[in-house]
This record gives sequence, C-alpha cells and structure tokens, in this order.
Amino acid sequence: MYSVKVYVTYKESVLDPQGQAVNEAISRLGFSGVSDVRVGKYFVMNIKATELEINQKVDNICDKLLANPNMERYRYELEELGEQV
Amino acid sequence: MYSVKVYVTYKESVLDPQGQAVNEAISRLGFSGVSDVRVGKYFVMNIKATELEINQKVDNICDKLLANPNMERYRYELEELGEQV
Amino acid sequence: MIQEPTAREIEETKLYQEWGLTDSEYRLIKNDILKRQPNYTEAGLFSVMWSEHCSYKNSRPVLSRFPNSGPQVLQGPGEGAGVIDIGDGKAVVFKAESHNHPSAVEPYEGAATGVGGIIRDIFSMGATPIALLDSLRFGELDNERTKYLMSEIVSGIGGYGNCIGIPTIGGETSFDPCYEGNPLVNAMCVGLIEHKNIQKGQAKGNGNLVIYVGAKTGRDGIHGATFASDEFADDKETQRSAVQVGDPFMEKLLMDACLELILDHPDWLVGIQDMGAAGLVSSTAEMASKAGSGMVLDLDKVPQRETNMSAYEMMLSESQERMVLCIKPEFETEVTDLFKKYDLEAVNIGYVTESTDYILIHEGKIVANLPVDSLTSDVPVYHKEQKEPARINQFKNQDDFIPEIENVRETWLDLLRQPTIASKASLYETYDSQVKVNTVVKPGSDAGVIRIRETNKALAMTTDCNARYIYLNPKIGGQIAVSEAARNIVASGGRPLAITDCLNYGRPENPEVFWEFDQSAIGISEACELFNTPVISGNVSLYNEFNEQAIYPTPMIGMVGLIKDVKHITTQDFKHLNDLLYLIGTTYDDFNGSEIQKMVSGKISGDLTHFDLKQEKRNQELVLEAIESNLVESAHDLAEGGLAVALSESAFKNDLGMTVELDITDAQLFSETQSRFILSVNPANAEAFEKLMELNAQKIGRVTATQMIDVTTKDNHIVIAVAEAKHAWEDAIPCLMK
Amino acid sequence: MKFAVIVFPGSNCDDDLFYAIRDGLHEQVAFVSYTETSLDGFDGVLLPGGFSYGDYLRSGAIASLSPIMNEVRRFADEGKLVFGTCNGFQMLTEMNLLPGALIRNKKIKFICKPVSLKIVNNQTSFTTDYKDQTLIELPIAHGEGSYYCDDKTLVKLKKNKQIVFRYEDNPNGSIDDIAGIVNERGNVLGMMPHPERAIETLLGSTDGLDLFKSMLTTHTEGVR
Ligand SMILES: Nc1ncnc2c1ncn2[C@@H]1O[C@H](COP(=O)(O)OP(=O)(O)O)[C@@H](O)[C@H]1O
Ligand SMILES: [Mg+2]
Repeated sequence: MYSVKVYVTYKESVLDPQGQAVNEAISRLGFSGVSDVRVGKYFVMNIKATELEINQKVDNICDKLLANPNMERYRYELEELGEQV
Repeated sequence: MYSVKVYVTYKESVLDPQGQAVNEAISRLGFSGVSDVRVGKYFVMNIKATELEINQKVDNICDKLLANPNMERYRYELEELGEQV
Repeated sequence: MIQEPTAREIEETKLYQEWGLTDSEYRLIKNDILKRQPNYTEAGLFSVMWSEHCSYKNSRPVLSRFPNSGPQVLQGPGEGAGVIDIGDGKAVVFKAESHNHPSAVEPYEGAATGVGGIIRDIFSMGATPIALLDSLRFGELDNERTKYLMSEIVSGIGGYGNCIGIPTIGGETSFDPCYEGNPLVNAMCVGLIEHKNIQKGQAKGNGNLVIYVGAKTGRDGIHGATFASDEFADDKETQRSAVQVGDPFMEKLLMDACLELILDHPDWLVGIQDMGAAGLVSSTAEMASKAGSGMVLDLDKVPQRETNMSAYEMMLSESQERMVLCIKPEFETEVTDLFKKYDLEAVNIGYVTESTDYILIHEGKIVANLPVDSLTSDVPVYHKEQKEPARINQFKNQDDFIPEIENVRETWLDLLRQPTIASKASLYETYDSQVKVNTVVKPGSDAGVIRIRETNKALAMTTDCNARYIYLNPKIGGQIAVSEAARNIVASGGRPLAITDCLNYGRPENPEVFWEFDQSAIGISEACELFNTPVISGNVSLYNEFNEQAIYPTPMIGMVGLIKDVKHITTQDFKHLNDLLYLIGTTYDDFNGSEIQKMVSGKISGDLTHFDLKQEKRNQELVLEAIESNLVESAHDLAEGGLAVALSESAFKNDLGMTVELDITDAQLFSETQSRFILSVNPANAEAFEKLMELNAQKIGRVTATQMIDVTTKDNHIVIAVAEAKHAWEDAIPCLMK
Repeated sequence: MKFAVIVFPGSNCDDDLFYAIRDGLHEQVAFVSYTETSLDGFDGVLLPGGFSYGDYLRSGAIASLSPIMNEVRRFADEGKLVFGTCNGFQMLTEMNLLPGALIRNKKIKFICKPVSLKIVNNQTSFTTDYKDQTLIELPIAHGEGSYYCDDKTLVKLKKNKQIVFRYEDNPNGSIDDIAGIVNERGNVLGMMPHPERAIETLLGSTDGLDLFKSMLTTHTEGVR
C-alpha cells in the first residue's frame, strides 16, 4: 500500500485566472514581493499495488483522470506504507 | 527569493465530496485498490524575503488568505532561488 | 527565438497549404492583391481571414437565401449581433454561436468560452445581456466518454453563465449516435438595448485611436499552429497552441466597463467590437474595412501574457475576454481611467488612417502592409458542388413506418425514458436561471420568458431543431425547425419576432453535405418568409465529422418572440381541476424520423409527409389569439413523442391528472404530426374559446384530481399514475449518468 | 430605513437585492462600492450573492478583505443589521462574523431550484414577520453552499437558537439541514437561499419579502 500525493498545475502557457486573482489579493493584503502565483490541485490517496506496478498505475490514473493533458501537467510522490491487506 | 509551494487540505473531520467523487470516478475507470482520496489546493509562488522573514511571511499569507482555519489546514515547502533583485 | 520562414520559402515549400490556403488563393494574393510574395505574418493573416470560419467563403451563397430585412430590423447580419425593434424605444439584440470543435477537445473550457464569446457579441452592440440559451447534441449515453463530455460541457456552460450573472433560461438537448465523436455546443445570448445606444464595430476618423481592453494575449488557440513541423520547433511546448481558458470574472468586469463607456460616454467612443475567432486581426480589420479606413497597429504595445510572441501569434491568438475600441484621441486618459476603475487595462495600440492600408509594426519594423479589404470583403466566394444523397430517394420510395404497439402503456413509459424526451432538469438545474430577477418562465416549459422592466412586455425565447427530420428531408425539415421554434414561442404567449441560427454540418467539400446545407437553408427561408421572422444573425459550423461520418445536418434555430402583456405569459402545465383539454391540429401517421421509430427500430428512415406551412401558421395564429384573449390556462406544443409525451409533460409540474378520449389509434398517440398544440381552458371560457377556434380545436377531455393519466383511444384504455410516468421521465438521464 | 447593498467585483445579485428593497419593501436603498470606507447614514447592510472575485480561492474569501469590510465589521459590532445571502453568507463566515464555513455541495454540482425551508426561529431581527415553524419556499442557486461547522460550534448554535432556517429536503449536504444562521447577538444573518428572488407574484413567490419586512420592523421598533 502506498500513500500517493499528486500535484496538478496548469502548463505555463495556459491562463490561470485564479492564480492572478490570488496574487492580487496577496498584494492588497500588504505583502510585497510575491509574484507568479499559480494555483493547482493536490490529491492525496492510498493505493494498493506492488512496487513494480505502482508507478504505472499512478501515471495511468493521472493521465486518464486527474490531469488534463491538453492543459495540465502533474507530478507525484509515493510513500510506502506498512502492508495492510 | 524563494519558490514556495503551499498545500491546503480540508481537515480530517470535514467531508470532502470532491475527493469522494474522484474516488468513485477512479473505480469506475477500472482501477482497484484506491481509497481515501482527498482533494486539496496547491499554490506555487515566488516570494522575495530574507531567510529570517520567509517562514513568518508564508505563515501569515496562509493564515490570512490561502487557508480557512475553520475547515482547512496547510503545509508548505521552501526552495531558495538565486538572488534576483 | 524561432526563425520565421521567408516569403520565398513560404511559396517554395507551399507552407500556406498547411494553413489552409489553396494554390489559387495564394496566387490571387501574390499576383493580384499584393503584387509580391506575402511574408510570414501576412500569409498567416490571409490564411486565417480567408478560412471558412472567418470569411464564410463557402456558405455565403447559401446564407444569401435568408430573408433578413423588414421594418422591425434595426440591424441585420454583419455586426456583432442583430437588433429588432420591440417598441418603447427599446430593442432586443441576439445571436447564437457554435463551439463544437473546442468542446470536443476540451469540453469544460470549450463550452465555457463559447458562452463567453456570445456574451461579448451582445454587449459589444451596447446591449445589456438578459438571457442565455444553449443547444446541445451528444451521442448516446451508453459510454463513459459521452457521459464525460455531457457532464463537462454542461458544467462549462453553467460555470460561465452563473459566474457572470446572466440567467440561462432555456435550450435543448438531444442524443443520436452521429454526434458521438462530434458533439454540438451552440450557445445563444439575448440582450436589451435602447435604440439610441446601438453601437457599430467600426474604426473611422483619421487619427482616432485603437484601444485594446481586457485580458492579456497569450498563445491561445492559435490557428492550426501547424508550423510545429520540427525544423522551426526549438521548444515544442511553446509552439503548440494552448487551450483557451475562460475567465468569466474578467468578462463581468469587461462587460460592466464597456457598458458604462457606451451608455454614459457615447461622445468618447467611435466603435467597439469583441475579439472572437482570429482575435486581433479579425476584429481590427473588420472595424477598419467597415468604415472604409486604414489602420496602423503597433504590436509591441499589445498586452502580452507570454514572452517572445511573434506578430503572427499576437494577431491570431484567440485569448478570451478581449475587446477593441475606437475612440477619439482627446479622451484617451478618460477611457483608460474608466477601465482602471474596473481593474482593467486599456491600451492604445494604434490609430485609424485615411488610406485603406492595414499596417502592422512589430519591434520597430513593418511586418505587414495590406489593403484592409483584402482580408475581409475581397475574399473569394465558392459555389460548391451539390448532390442529392442516395438515401433521400430511397426514403421517398419506401413505405411509411408504422409502429406495432403491443403494450401501449409500456411503450408510453419507455418513450418518456428516451434521453431526448426525458426531463433535462438534471442539466438545467445546474444553471442559474433566475439571477437578475426577471425570469418569469424558467427552463421546463416551451420557451423561457424574461419580463422587460418598466414595461408590461416580456420576451419569449427558445432554441430548436429536430435534426432527424432534416436528415430525412432537409427542406421540409428546415421548415419544421423554424415552425417548431415559433410554436414554442406562441405556446408561451409570444409573437415570433426574428431568428438567429447555428448551421452545423459536415464537410462542405462533400457535395451531399452541401446539398443538405443548401436545401435546409431553402426550407428555413421559406418558413421565415411566412412567419415574418427575418434571420438577423447566426453562425456556420462546418466540418462536423468524425471518422468521415458527418453529423445529421443540424441548423439550430434560436427564436425570440414578444409577449405584449405579461398577463399573456402561458406555460405548458395544467393549472386547475376540471379545465377542459383541447387538441389543435390533426393527427396522422407521422412516424418517419420520430422518437418511436428510433426507439423500436434503432434508426430513422422515410420521408416527411403531411407537413403544411400554411396550416402551421394558421394554427399558431389561432392559438396566439386565444391566449391574447385570455381564454387559455395552459398551452403546450406537440413535438418529439407526440401527444402521449405532451399530455404527460403538462401533468407533471402540478401533479394533476386527466381523462382524455381520442379517435386515434394507439400508435398515433406517438405520432409526430406537426402543427399541433394541447390547450387547457377554464370551462367558463369554453364557449368563447370554441367560437374563436371554429372547427380547429377538438375537445379531448379534462384535467382531473385523480393524478392519473387516463386515456382512451380507438384501440385501448390506458391508465398510468402521473407519479409513475414522472419517475420514468425524471430519473432517466440521472440513471444513465451514473 | 436606508439599506446599503455592497457591490464587489463579480457580485451579480446586487440588483436583485436593490429591487427587493426599492420595489418590494419600498424603502431607501443605495449601492456602496467595496472600495468605500464608510457606511454612515445607513441602517442596514446587505451583502449580495454572486461570484465576487470569480469565487477564486474560496467563495467570499477575497471579497471579505475589501476596504468596506472593516466598516461592515464595525457596523455589526455596533449591533446594526447585516444580512448576507449566498456569496454574502460565504463572506460573513470568511470574516468570522458568523461561525462555520460553506463548502462544496455534496453532489458537487451547482444547484438552482426552489427549496422548502422551515422557519425554526422567528424571534430574530430577520424573521419576526414570519410565523414560527412555518414552511416557505425560496430559490437557491449555489455550488458551494454546504454548511459546515465543528461539533462544538453546532452545539452552541443550537443552544443559542442561532439556527434560523432549515431545509426540509437538504439539497447540498449542510450539517443539521442548516440553511441560515444568526450570530450570537442576533444582528447578523447569513443564509444560502435567496429571499430577494422571492418578492413578486409574477416571478413565482413572495415568501422572501417578510425577511426584509422583519428587518424594517426591527429597525423601527428597536433591535430585540
Ligand atoms: N441544454 C439545456 N439548457 C437549458 N434548458 C434546457 C436544455 N435542454 C432542455 N432544456 C429545457 O427543457 C425543456 C424541454 O426541452 P424540449 O423538450 O427541447 O422542449 P421543446 O420540445 O418544447 O422545445 C425546455 O424548457 C428547455 O428549455
Ligand atoms: Mg415545446
């Protein structure tokens, strides 16, 4: 069993209106020197799989569902948990 | 200058309907063994600050804006970038 | 930086072909227009402006069939949207647009930006948008992809409309296998305007300024982006055209700011236009060309979201939420300040000239210099070859389909479960249909209705098209599409004013497709002539094919009607016990192309018979007269699924039942003969009503409290609990979506 | 009585509230921009629905940082009447003028439809003109309207009778069917349904009018 964290963001070239709005709000709150805010999605989940399978499985789930290849990219982190069958 | 990544998730006690929906969608796609999906937000930004200030600054931004303490928690990672004044 | 190919290379490698220009078009540009080889930027401008999408070079001869004038028409096709007078110094502005291809690739954003685009068309006329409608076509809901597409497309439409705060008050959704790989997403926006505020997209007056407002330009949706051929691609990522992402929040600010400028400062403004397809080039070139002016643009001033954008990319980018203004130079600061108030950038990017040259400057150099009309009005027009598809003759010669009904009760319920007929509430309940508090009739009746404040009037609006009929017989199908829209308006208490359209077809190079296109346009024109509903705006979407299989020809009709007094607003729902039920129109065996034909035989075939435009008009006039004489409690037109479906739908909202006796066969309960309505009438008004209708209304029964649908035909006595029928109808789509 | 309707970038039910007061209640009403810093001369504040700042980040979050909101807080602290519907409710929780938070509807989707509500406390400044425990019908139109609070807060809300409206048929997964709550002092109300959209018979319902009448009653007869 793995604990999997997936991070999905828009590609650089895609407009991120939410990131812009958050950036402006941070400035308006009086914090200076903050730039290039981008907002993405973050998924945490547990996945049962062997060491051999896990990467392919996560890639598959990301490609098919969690990230939209037309506009997003993703990366993930794996953490092996104790065997819990 | 720091590159800052902030991760915001619902507290455990808060129901996460989006996480559930994603979990169901993953199962429907035919992937088995996936559970406890939670969906959160992920922010990437650049912040100009000294080593002394940066933690407090990020904490402040998170407390005041990026996370709502009534229902969310956050964590972050810092990466120092080259000086770019 | 990318090395752009030289003018010579473009000609030698025929790069222009990849962009969609033919050899003869290239020669025309080189030999007759420029008298030299076009450079990279220029060739790009021509290729996008001469595309079918921008120039209508293939569809123009067909569109010229449409009637588009009349005393009520204040603005016909040619501007952002058409404008129709509704009295009191007010006018209604509307247009529809398709976003089929973007939605097939990227359903949420494709649908959302489709809505965003059509809204800009409306407020660029100076009108306040008051309502949105949509028209959707999907494959069958039997696979994950289609479910995903529908769910995302509907979310995208709602996401944009809800956020900007314009109610979505109607639409249509239907399902046929031909749309599986190529769903249709058509959106319509309706606005209200005072005559004196009507704007034009024009850039006139030597020295007047060209102002860019709204979102920054990125490499979004750049035309074909075909030059990603590897020799130019240092960095593939940035070469590929990015998906357009809508920002309804930005558009709300842009809309409010533009309307403030138009309404409060008419003296500052000369012209205004949205940036739609082919963004900056199409908007600015059209504005100059319409005014007979020239223009100089300095592209270094264009607000850019990405670095190192070429002139080509900036001019062709389809980044959303942008507008172009032409203003008087003495008000530049005032205009900039007005937009600043809304946190928007307004940037002076050029000026109008007396000549008719269209000149672009980038990094201090002239990168394009063309006669402006060559991009807009001097585009070659093609008369495409036509050929009647073999199926048409086959359909004409085959026997009419007549279903055999074994269990009429089950058939009735099964029909209510067909996705095309079933309740669409699970879709439209995700749309805010009431924001701005003017919605009198929300989705769920024949037409959506918006009242007009400060008057007693209201506007009814609908989108309609039964593409199956058009597939069987495009000309009559075209007549029916307009008639059905008008019937929905009339049933709601309105008088049809005019139409807009989205003409969705396959490849125009296929002579059979082109024949369908032309024939259906003839049918639409004939109906519009008769109903006196000119075509005041519209949109053509060709190349709707998947695996070389064209969609059904689908000319969506968007119609707006005027309700003279809010008292006349009528819905389809039965209102009171004991009201009498009347059927207007005669029922024949019309099963070709019907829902029941599709249901029992899995496909459609045959010709369309019995339809008579004059009879249609006559029936509509009678119904409207009865409504306007306050003799009608509810009115519903008969469409897919015929009488059985219409009776059921009328019962659902208020959970009232009915007893009905009919001199028709069981099968005819499901016949789709056109030109029919069901009206309910208070018994106290029955005499006056019958007198008015003469022999055109047949009393068929009354509304009961039993909550039963109780119907007797020549063959059978059918009893179905309203609740059972309603469950079948309401749960069908949510069940399929699970 | 003079009402302020606060307008934020992206508000879109500001007109709805304006008309409810002007044409429904026949009292004075004016728009006040989010950039203003004073509410002098106003007797009641209305926070409209819509999508302030596009609902980016969290609905209501960015708007609640606007300059006018300090003044709204002061106004509330003085015991004057503050009402937020939909996005306005979300702002009030973001500012902690009301406890809890509004999260994504249980079924994820945006919902626009009329819902049945029970008046569970008619002793508040916003509900005196309703009969206790009656059912009314008001439209909802939201995607993030599921009311959430922790157990301790819920106990407190019940004990103090702060729950004002409950859904009969919970449309969004709100805890304890909560549709609207007041603060402890009773002068700040937030609710997801839209009373301002139920003011005219022509548009289907007048069940929302009594809420604004109650505010007027409270104002003329003194805060209870
Ligand atoms: N995609 C949609 N968006 C909004 N409303 C819709 C949509 N699809 C269907 N509706 C609504 O559902 C109701 C029934 O639609 P339909 O069966 O097409 O009506 P009709 O046959 O009278 O044109 C109408 O009120 C229509 O506006
Ligand atoms: Mg109808």
